[in-house]
Amino acid sequence: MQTRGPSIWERMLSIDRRILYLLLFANIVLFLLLPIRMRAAVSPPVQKFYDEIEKLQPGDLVMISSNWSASTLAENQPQLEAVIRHLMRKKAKFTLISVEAQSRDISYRLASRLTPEGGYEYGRDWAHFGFVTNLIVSIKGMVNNLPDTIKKDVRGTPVSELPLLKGITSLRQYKMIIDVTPSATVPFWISYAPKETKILYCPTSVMAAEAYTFLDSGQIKGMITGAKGAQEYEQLLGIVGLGTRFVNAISFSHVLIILFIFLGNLALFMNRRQMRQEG
Amino acid sequence: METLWLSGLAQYQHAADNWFAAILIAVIATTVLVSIAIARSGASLYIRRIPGLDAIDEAIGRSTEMGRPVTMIPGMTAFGVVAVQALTIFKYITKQIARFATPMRLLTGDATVYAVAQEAIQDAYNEAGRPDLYDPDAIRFLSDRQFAFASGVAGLIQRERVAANFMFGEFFAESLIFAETGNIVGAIQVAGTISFTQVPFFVAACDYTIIGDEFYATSAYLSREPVLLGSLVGQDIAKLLFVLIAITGAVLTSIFGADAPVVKLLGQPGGWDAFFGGGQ
Amino acid sequence: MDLQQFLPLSLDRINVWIGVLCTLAIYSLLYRENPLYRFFEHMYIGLAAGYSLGPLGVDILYRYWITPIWVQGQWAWAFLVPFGMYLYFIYSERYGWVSRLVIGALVGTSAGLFFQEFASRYVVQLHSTLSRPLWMSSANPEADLFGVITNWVFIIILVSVLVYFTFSYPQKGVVKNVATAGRWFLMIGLGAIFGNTVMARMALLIGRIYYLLSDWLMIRI
Amino acid sequence: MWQIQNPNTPTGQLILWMIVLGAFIMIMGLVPLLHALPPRGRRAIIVIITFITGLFFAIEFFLPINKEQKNFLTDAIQPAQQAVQVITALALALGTYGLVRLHLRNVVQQRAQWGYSLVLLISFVMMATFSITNTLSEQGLVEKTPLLEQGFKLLFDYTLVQLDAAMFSLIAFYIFSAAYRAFRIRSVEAGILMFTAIVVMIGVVPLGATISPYLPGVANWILTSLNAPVQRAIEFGVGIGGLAMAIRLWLSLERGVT
Repeated sequence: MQTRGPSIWERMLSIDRRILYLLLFANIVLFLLLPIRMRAAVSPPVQKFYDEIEKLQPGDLVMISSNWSASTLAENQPQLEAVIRHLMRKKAKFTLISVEAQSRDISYRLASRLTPEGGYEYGRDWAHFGFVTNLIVSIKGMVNNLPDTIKKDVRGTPVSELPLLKGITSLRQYKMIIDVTPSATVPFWISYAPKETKILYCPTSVMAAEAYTFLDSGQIKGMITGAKGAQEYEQLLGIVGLGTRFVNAISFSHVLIILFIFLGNLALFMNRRQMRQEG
Repeated sequence: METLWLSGLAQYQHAADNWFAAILIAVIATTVLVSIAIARSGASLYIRRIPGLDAIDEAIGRSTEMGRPVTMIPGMTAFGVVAVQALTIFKYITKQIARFATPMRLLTGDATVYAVAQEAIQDAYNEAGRPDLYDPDAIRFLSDRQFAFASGVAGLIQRERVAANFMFGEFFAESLIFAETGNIVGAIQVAGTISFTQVPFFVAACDYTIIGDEFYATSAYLSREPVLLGSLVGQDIAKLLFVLIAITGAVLTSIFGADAPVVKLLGQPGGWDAFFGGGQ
Repeated sequence: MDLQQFLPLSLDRINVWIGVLCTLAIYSLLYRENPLYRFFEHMYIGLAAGYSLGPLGVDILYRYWITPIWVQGQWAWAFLVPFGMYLYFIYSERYGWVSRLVIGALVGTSAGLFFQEFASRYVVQLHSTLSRPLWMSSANPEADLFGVITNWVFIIILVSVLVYFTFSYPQKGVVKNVATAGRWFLMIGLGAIFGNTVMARMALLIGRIYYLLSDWLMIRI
Repeated sequence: MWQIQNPNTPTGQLILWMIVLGAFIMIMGLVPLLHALPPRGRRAIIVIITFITGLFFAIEFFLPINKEQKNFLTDAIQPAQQAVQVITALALALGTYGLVRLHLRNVVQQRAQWGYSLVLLISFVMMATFSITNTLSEQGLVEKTPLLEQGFKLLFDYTLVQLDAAMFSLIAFYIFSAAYRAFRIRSVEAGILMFTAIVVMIGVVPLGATISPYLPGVANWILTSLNAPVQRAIEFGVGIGGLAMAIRLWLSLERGVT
């Protein structure tokens, strides 16, 4: 019996996965270094997000719920940075809260680093409420009695003594809630936040598709989808941030994946046909 | 109030903000409880056989022809409602393959599920009349770390060249590693999960995927547990009620406009204030 | 590139190099499972678990339990933590069931809170669905042809997917066709999730490679 | 009645310590008593506790409200949230306790690969120390020394954060290899799914807008007009299922789990 080496299709199907890994790595390095900048078509949810923040008046209070840890840093950090920068342009005051332990420190450090840019001072213009274990009851508590529910900020100051929360007794006095998150926290805000506040959403891309039903019903007023959405937002703000730096590599990693889904199907198809021909 | 609604700001603090919601909750809760009571009283409730079950049977059939082992993976599912229902399905599969003495492996990433699974699989072999086939070593707790567990599963699937791979429960990012390895060894794969973010990977890589509520229906169909059956029937009625309200409401909106009192009754804040008194 | 600045000679650079070492050790798994990866994986689990004690201890226990008792004198809170400690009986074979008293309280809480979630999350979506005009008329002056068609598409897809997820009657004839269409429509939603998931995962890897290039190799991007 | 008069005097502190100690002894003393109950009695207590905690939030939601948007239970929400926070924290710490217990046992009994367990325990202890002192120092309760600041920065920013980010970026590699080796267009369903995914993947990134100005619009139309109703149907299914499960769990009807 004549033995034959594996056909090209067979060899393609049994390619070592490590070669694929290297290919992806090289693709990303290449397109990260690529100096061209493509302009995005700003998607409607991002535009709505931008417009909502544009409507804020100086001194308006915004709650940022930051629930991401380092694992989704590449998606959520560009979002949070862009949002804080925009809030500072509008001179809106903000407070942060985290239901994710790591995010307590990550978001506190990030805000501490960014706020001097806008001349923001802790306590006067922004504050961090720290970590809570159960967001639902925290929201319910804040609606009914905010100072008693939060008690103290991360620096140990009773929140009723913070200048920016002077006269604030309830979450109802906030204008807006912005949820920056990789997990299912936005339903908590949708379900338990007071009706006086608008909800804006910065999910990782994984969760964006599911949120379109909330955008349709108006339960969410705007959405920034992952790092890609952050790039669109940076374009609207006219700044170059992480999103803008990442977006070429995102585009072309998609091209690579689509190409390989096609190749994989082709190789399988050709291989089957060959085997059938050979009986 | 209307302007608030039109801008989409409608998170409710109390039932008084929207009595329609309270009425709907009461109706659905009653329906579910009544159906459970009917199921418990011994009446046999009908649940249709979903196509996913045929896919399971077909996979079992083909794996017995090959004589290679079958893997069952509840993944990292923590012990709870979902894990118990996944085990119901695994019990069914075990009973079927016991007739042909096909070997099985159950791989879990949760210690509590591991303990319960041992009991369940032993039961399955006893019920199939083949207690001799039960091998405690076939049920394995590999690791509670996501990727350590995934690589353990991948290694086993490749070493034993499994014939069929069943994945039921809750899955996270590791799902695609299982599906990919199963695909490489040419296993017939059926997955069932309530984790919608992982369903696409299963659809792309498995022969059949049982999606969302179908998962609960499968286990209720197989276990005939009255509470599950009754609840499922109650949920069905609620879903049809939602369909009915959506269609009737859309027709009413088309005829009378979105601000007509009759449309307001169907869930607009303050729609029922004339009857009950409102929130503000 | 200035070698002096690149090498781990200052405190800041040492930190960056440690971060890179961590990343590369984790990536060594891609070649094969190895002791270095295991070492760093266990370190990761240990660090993550240890870290959580800070926020748990200070932000929760100190803020919500210690301060109210010892600073404000609200003595009744004293009973809370011992009751919560019942949870830790879960590892006891004899008294394990006691932990279910606390679990029961947590389960009851989330069940009781769900009614509000049902009202604000789902009923609002129901109302948003039914307030879509299906034809143009004087009752809905702002409805246009495209909007009306979109509304039909919306309701048809919604209904067929919901019908697909019903189980308590035999699906035959028209209903079966509707349900099959429902499964196909479902695939559109799942495809959207799929595309977005790929994007998310790629972004995470890109973020990591960006760190290697910009922070470690000091390339301006 | 719920508050003692002068908590910050030595006498006040002593009284509070006595109360806490007494509470601890009392609650723990209840365990043998509870254990003496027959299985049916134990179950009854669990069922009652589950029911009452659920009832509190349910009544607060359903009862009519006054002009200040409150009913007689609304003011009790604040202390209730305080209690839930603390209990949830203890539940979260339970996972940590289980982990440490397991690896401590590995080390003590020198089980296979106990060296890795030791690594885990050492990093746990170090990080716990730095994390707690760092959080306390932010609140001004302990002094912020350079050693503390540097140590926490090293452990948190340059080790934990890096490991966490690296661990999850692995999935990108897996997706790529799975896309090539397992994602087959084997049916109409898989075909629809892949087609949608590809249009979305290209349409939403700037490359799509560069290829054709219509692509982003098409992708957005798919997401808002075709994807949104699907997601809403899923939401309805999940919501109704969630309500049914909430009722089953609240009334302790679910078998095999509780």
